[in-house]
Amino acid sequence: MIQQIKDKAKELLDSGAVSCVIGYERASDGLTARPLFVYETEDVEKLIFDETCTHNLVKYLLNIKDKPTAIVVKPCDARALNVLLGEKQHQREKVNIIGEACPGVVETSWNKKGDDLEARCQVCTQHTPPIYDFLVGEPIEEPSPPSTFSDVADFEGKSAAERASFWAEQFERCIRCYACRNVCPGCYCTECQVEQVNPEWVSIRLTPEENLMWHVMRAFHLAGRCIGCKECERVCPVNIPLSLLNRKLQQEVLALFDFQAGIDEDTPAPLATFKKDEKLGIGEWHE
Amino acid sequence: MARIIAKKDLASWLEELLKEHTVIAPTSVGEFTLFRPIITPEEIALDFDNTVLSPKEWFFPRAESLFTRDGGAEEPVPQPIDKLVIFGIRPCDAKGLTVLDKTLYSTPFDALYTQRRNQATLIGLACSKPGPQCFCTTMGSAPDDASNVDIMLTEVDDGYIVETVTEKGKALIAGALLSESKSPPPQVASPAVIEGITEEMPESARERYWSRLADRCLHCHICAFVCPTCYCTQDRQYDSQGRVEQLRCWYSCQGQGFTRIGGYTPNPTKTDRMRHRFYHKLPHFPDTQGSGYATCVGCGRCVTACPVNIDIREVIADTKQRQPV
Amino acid sequence: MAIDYQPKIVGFMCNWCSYAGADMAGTSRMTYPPNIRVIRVPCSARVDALFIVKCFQQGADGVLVSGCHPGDCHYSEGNYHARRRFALLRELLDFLGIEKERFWVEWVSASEGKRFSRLVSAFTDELSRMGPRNTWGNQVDTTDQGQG
Amino acid sequence: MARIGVFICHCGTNIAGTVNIAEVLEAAKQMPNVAFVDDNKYSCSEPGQASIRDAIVANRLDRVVIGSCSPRMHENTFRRTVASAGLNPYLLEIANLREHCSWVHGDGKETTDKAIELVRKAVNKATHYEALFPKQIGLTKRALVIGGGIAGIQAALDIANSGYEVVLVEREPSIGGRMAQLDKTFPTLDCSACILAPKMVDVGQHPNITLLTYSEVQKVTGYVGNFEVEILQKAKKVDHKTCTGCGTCWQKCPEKVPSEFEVEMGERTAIYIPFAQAVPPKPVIDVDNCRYTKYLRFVEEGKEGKKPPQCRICERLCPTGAIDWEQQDQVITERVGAIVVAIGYQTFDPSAYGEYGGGRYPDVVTGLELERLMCASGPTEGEVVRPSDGAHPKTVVFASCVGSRDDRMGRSYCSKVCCMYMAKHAIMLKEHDPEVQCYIFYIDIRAGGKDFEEFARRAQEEAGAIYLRGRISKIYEDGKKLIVCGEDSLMGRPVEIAADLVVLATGMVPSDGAAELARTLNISYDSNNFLIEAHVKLRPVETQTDGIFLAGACIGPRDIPESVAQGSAAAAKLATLFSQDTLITDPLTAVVDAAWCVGCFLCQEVCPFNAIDSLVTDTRTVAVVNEGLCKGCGLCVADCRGGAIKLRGFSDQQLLAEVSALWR
Repeated sequence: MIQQIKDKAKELLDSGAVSCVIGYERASDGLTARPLFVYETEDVEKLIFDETCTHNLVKYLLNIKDKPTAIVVKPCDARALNVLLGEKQHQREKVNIIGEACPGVVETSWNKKGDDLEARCQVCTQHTPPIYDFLVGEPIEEPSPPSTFSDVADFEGKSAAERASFWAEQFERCIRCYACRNVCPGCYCTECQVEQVNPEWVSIRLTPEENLMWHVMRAFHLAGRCIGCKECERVCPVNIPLSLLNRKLQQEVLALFDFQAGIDEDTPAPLATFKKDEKLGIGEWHE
Repeated sequence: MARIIAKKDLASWLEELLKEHTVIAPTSVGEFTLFRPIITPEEIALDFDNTVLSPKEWFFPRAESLFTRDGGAEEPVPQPIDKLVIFGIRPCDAKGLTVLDKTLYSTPFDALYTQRRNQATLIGLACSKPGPQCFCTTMGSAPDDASNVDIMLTEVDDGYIVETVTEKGKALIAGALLSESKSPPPQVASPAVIEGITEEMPESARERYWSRLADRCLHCHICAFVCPTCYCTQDRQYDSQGRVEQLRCWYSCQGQGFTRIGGYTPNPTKTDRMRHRFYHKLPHFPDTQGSGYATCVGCGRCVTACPVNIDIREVIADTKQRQPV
Repeated sequence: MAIDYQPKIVGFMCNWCSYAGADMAGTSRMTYPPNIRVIRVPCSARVDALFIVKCFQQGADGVLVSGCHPGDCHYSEGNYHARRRFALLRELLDFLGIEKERFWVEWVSASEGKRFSRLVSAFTDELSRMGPRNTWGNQVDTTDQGQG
Repeated sequence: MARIGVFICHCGTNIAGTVNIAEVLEAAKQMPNVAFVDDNKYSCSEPGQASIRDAIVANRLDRVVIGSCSPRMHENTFRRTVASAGLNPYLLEIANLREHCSWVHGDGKETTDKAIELVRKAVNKATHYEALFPKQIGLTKRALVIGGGIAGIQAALDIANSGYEVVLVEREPSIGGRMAQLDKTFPTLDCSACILAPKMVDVGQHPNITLLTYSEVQKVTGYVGNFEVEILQKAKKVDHKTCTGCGTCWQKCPEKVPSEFEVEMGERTAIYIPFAQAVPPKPVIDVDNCRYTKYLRFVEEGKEGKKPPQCRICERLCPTGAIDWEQQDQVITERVGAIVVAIGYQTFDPSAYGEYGGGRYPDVVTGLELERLMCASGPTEGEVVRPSDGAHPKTVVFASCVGSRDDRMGRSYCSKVCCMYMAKHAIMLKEHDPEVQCYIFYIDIRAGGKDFEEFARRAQEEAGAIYLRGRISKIYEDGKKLIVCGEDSLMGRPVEIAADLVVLATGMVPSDGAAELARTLNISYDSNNFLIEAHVKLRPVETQTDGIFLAGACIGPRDIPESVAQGSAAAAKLATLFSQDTLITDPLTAVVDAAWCVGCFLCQEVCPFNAIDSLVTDTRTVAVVNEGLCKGCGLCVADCRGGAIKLRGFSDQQLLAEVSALWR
């Protein structure tokens, strides 16, 4: 399987079809994976792909829009790519997509490797990329039942007061390293609103409330765009369960608008369109 | 023979200290350990290799108010604060503070930092076993390096060997119940020294080396924010209904607009910023600052925290190995 | 909850229907509680979701966004977009501990002065009943003590 | 550092009555950037405006906040004031202290506190205001008038006579509207057709008027000065260029159908003109009922069974060969600079009233039906007879407020004309047949108008009509008679009248499709579907949408003189607009900061006006706003994640400033 990737990468580089192949290599801990940029064929041998390849490499494409580039994507990553194509951030012809049929990945952090599949992989219903130029491995039978949002439901079991204080605690830890933003393929603004000063949406004062303002901004700007790769949560140095917010919105977008991000690149984003007759529980007050 | 404090007496000693000091010690928050103020000694969690965030935030907070001005009157800064005790600080982090001192505790003094530093006594805790990310020895420190603390504790079976380093330390330990240690001082395993640190980076290797490394970088602020020696900040002024406040918070050299001056950015690309960071942390730095040693103390926090595994130890090794390309 | 508790409401009203409706309530002297502060916007769709969060973050007990009835938008489609945006935001706020009952999105036309005054009264009553909202931890700024 | 001047208006006691002005002024002094505060008895009055003007100059103010009535009321007035002081008019912010505060809250501390916060809110916003400059756009000096009733006719003639081209769209085959259906008009009793027909002819012949009958407006795009209108013209199947209107066809057409014009009391043919004085005086073929078109449909749909006859008589008899079976519906596109909406009304359908027989009794007729019965050109040539048996009614009972002032029917308003036309009918019936006795059940006699009261008395004193105050509770048939049960609430006793004819004074309701048209035009309408004027008193024929005007009964119940007056008024307003050579556009539009735009073009997807274009720079493709098309709704602004779009006058910064002003 990995040999397929290596061969493809070699072929693309040699033929000059692409100037770079973005894939994975072994990390310095000798255990987990890290992104690899292959420019010369001799580096092709460094390429790996296994259950530790959690990173969503699509983010890196945003830095190299001009040069033709090949990229190794898992199905979830491919959906992110679909979102970006839909948002006119890439020219399809400049991206060569090496899709991985993916059985799922495990929780990793430096020098640590979990035994079980990540939670998101356990409920994943898309094991074959929705978009690719070259597919590695065989398409995988989609399992049922479809993805559940049990984590969201559990959290909603709490009282409003409990929910509020939960987030207050979580965001008290936030140090605004913005790793969650910088790793997210959906975040590519020239200057993020959180760092803008005229107007200043979020103060640099690190109170839980200011931090919350930032994280709500982040979550809402990803509403209907987040594909649930959970990178934001993986990179958070203080382990704030960020993806819970995204998951909540994912769930609502599905429930209210019957929409899932990144399935294809043409369906209009849920907040870019509307149905005249939908009610959505809005405007229902009567005397 | 070294003097020793029994584990049970340690608690009562801390009780004493708590009467007159704010004691900051490793406590477990969620699944990891952080330096937090304690109310009782029980809160302390000592089974850690090191905390996720360095104790620097207790001297140099993530964000703080420099001054406020309401109409004409300026409110005095700094306001008086309690005596501080940092308990259980690792040698590398203690060394980190002395690095910060070079900038913040020397003319021009940073009033707030200086005040906290003066108010604080450091009780160090020697490392019994190095973590996989540790490389303090490479950066000229050691797991039992007592040179930057006031009191150094080293765990042994029947308690902690107490090494009083400074007068401040002596004063603090006075109240504690000490005895002669029977057990010999333990052999501390040191992390292996990484070769190559002494050499300066080959000029010609730079551009491409750094750009390839920068490919991977997300230019988030993690490395700077977990680092015990990073001190870059960003200031903003707030005016709410006429009440003006000057706020300062941590900033990172990896941020897009780092050191942007009137629209001009000295380090526009990720590559520039990446190079800037490592030159700042590694031996290139003494040449420009003449301070005699690197600002990296080898705590390895950035190694574990970096989401894309940009490993400073690899950089150290590479700088020697890499031949000019 | 203290008897004299007065909830604070921020209202975002579209200039063509709801703001006019509020004016109508005034012209017809239909009284309602003084707890609401109306911010005039061209269209309910102008209201960025983050404005709402900002209001709550700064201490609002309730937020009311109001625009033309569906189909009557002065800009023909604005309120449809607003409806989607706020339906989503309402869920998110609830998830963050701000109950749905604190964020109303209602349609008021230029001729519905009475509806406006009743709406505001009802909202105010609801909020008074609920009492002060859940805050996200410490409202006060702790940075001066040198903590996060 | 801005220098803001704050001016608080007492508005007599309207604001000062419940708001402590002195306290507001005191608080305003303390607000940041406020350099000057003052109050006026009436800020909008000339001396009030003068004092503001002087203060701006004297204190070198660069922003102005006025605490007064709603900005919807006087924003423009005060912008002019500010401008007259040499300050950019968009550096003004109004705090709504009247409609949103003093008028709706009692006298008390919290009212004053709210006023203070509203002022602080305004001050904070104004701090972030910047000078804005309108752009100039050209305008098409052609007008569209929708509706060929008396109001539309009047408007069209006045506009045409002031030298501008007019397109008059009427959905019926002829103009004339309701007035053409009336026999006489109150209070002068002159013949409706006689005074209307000449105007109709003028319209038909006016060189400046393009008349599009049998047509409906289906789409309107653009903005004031530059509207593009799509008009659907239904196929007439008759070429009006060659047709001379000789009338042979409609005299010989064998297919008879109920006439809409005669309120189905008479018949017309399938090829027809609605009434004798119709303009244009040329027929259309009613394709639903014409035998040949039925035949064609039959063949086309390939139905089984007996084919309808291929009549085509009209075609054979037509001396000019004007019949054109090929003619299809067509869409005509017109560019106009302004629009007058005069789509009129229709009468309330009384079948909802069970107690009046719910439409079951033929001899219970509506006022409009009686008009046709009395009209010399009507189905009975002016002979008033009972629909059931053609007998002459001697006892006639009128029921007033049918579909008016009746919440059960969801019609709470008064239709205004019924009282008078009942009086008219009573008088007319007496003239037609001295033996007639009229009974009129009324709630109030509303005779407010020139000579109206006299006219109503005349009905009682000369025509001997008996007015009974009360509602009719029940009507039932008894042999040839209609037994009317009601109550005389003045005498406080039940009344029972054996009537030959009962007339229901049905009220006015908006024409079918009024709401749809309003949406097409982007103008507002109320819960009854009557169209809403920009201001009930001060801008009675304007709408909130620039360049669109209203006239006649589409706004609410109107009688003929009022409709005519409004037609002229709308024409005058429109002429004023056309008297300019270019239009000044509102600068409150969106604008993209190219530096921050990431080119995701979400804005383009959501913009309802296609006002977002893309601009290719050397490095990237970014969005730009077409300020001619942008209406400043701010939809794109709120949806732009990068904060790259700014809405002038309602920028994020300005609105956030308002929000943060509410907390200290």
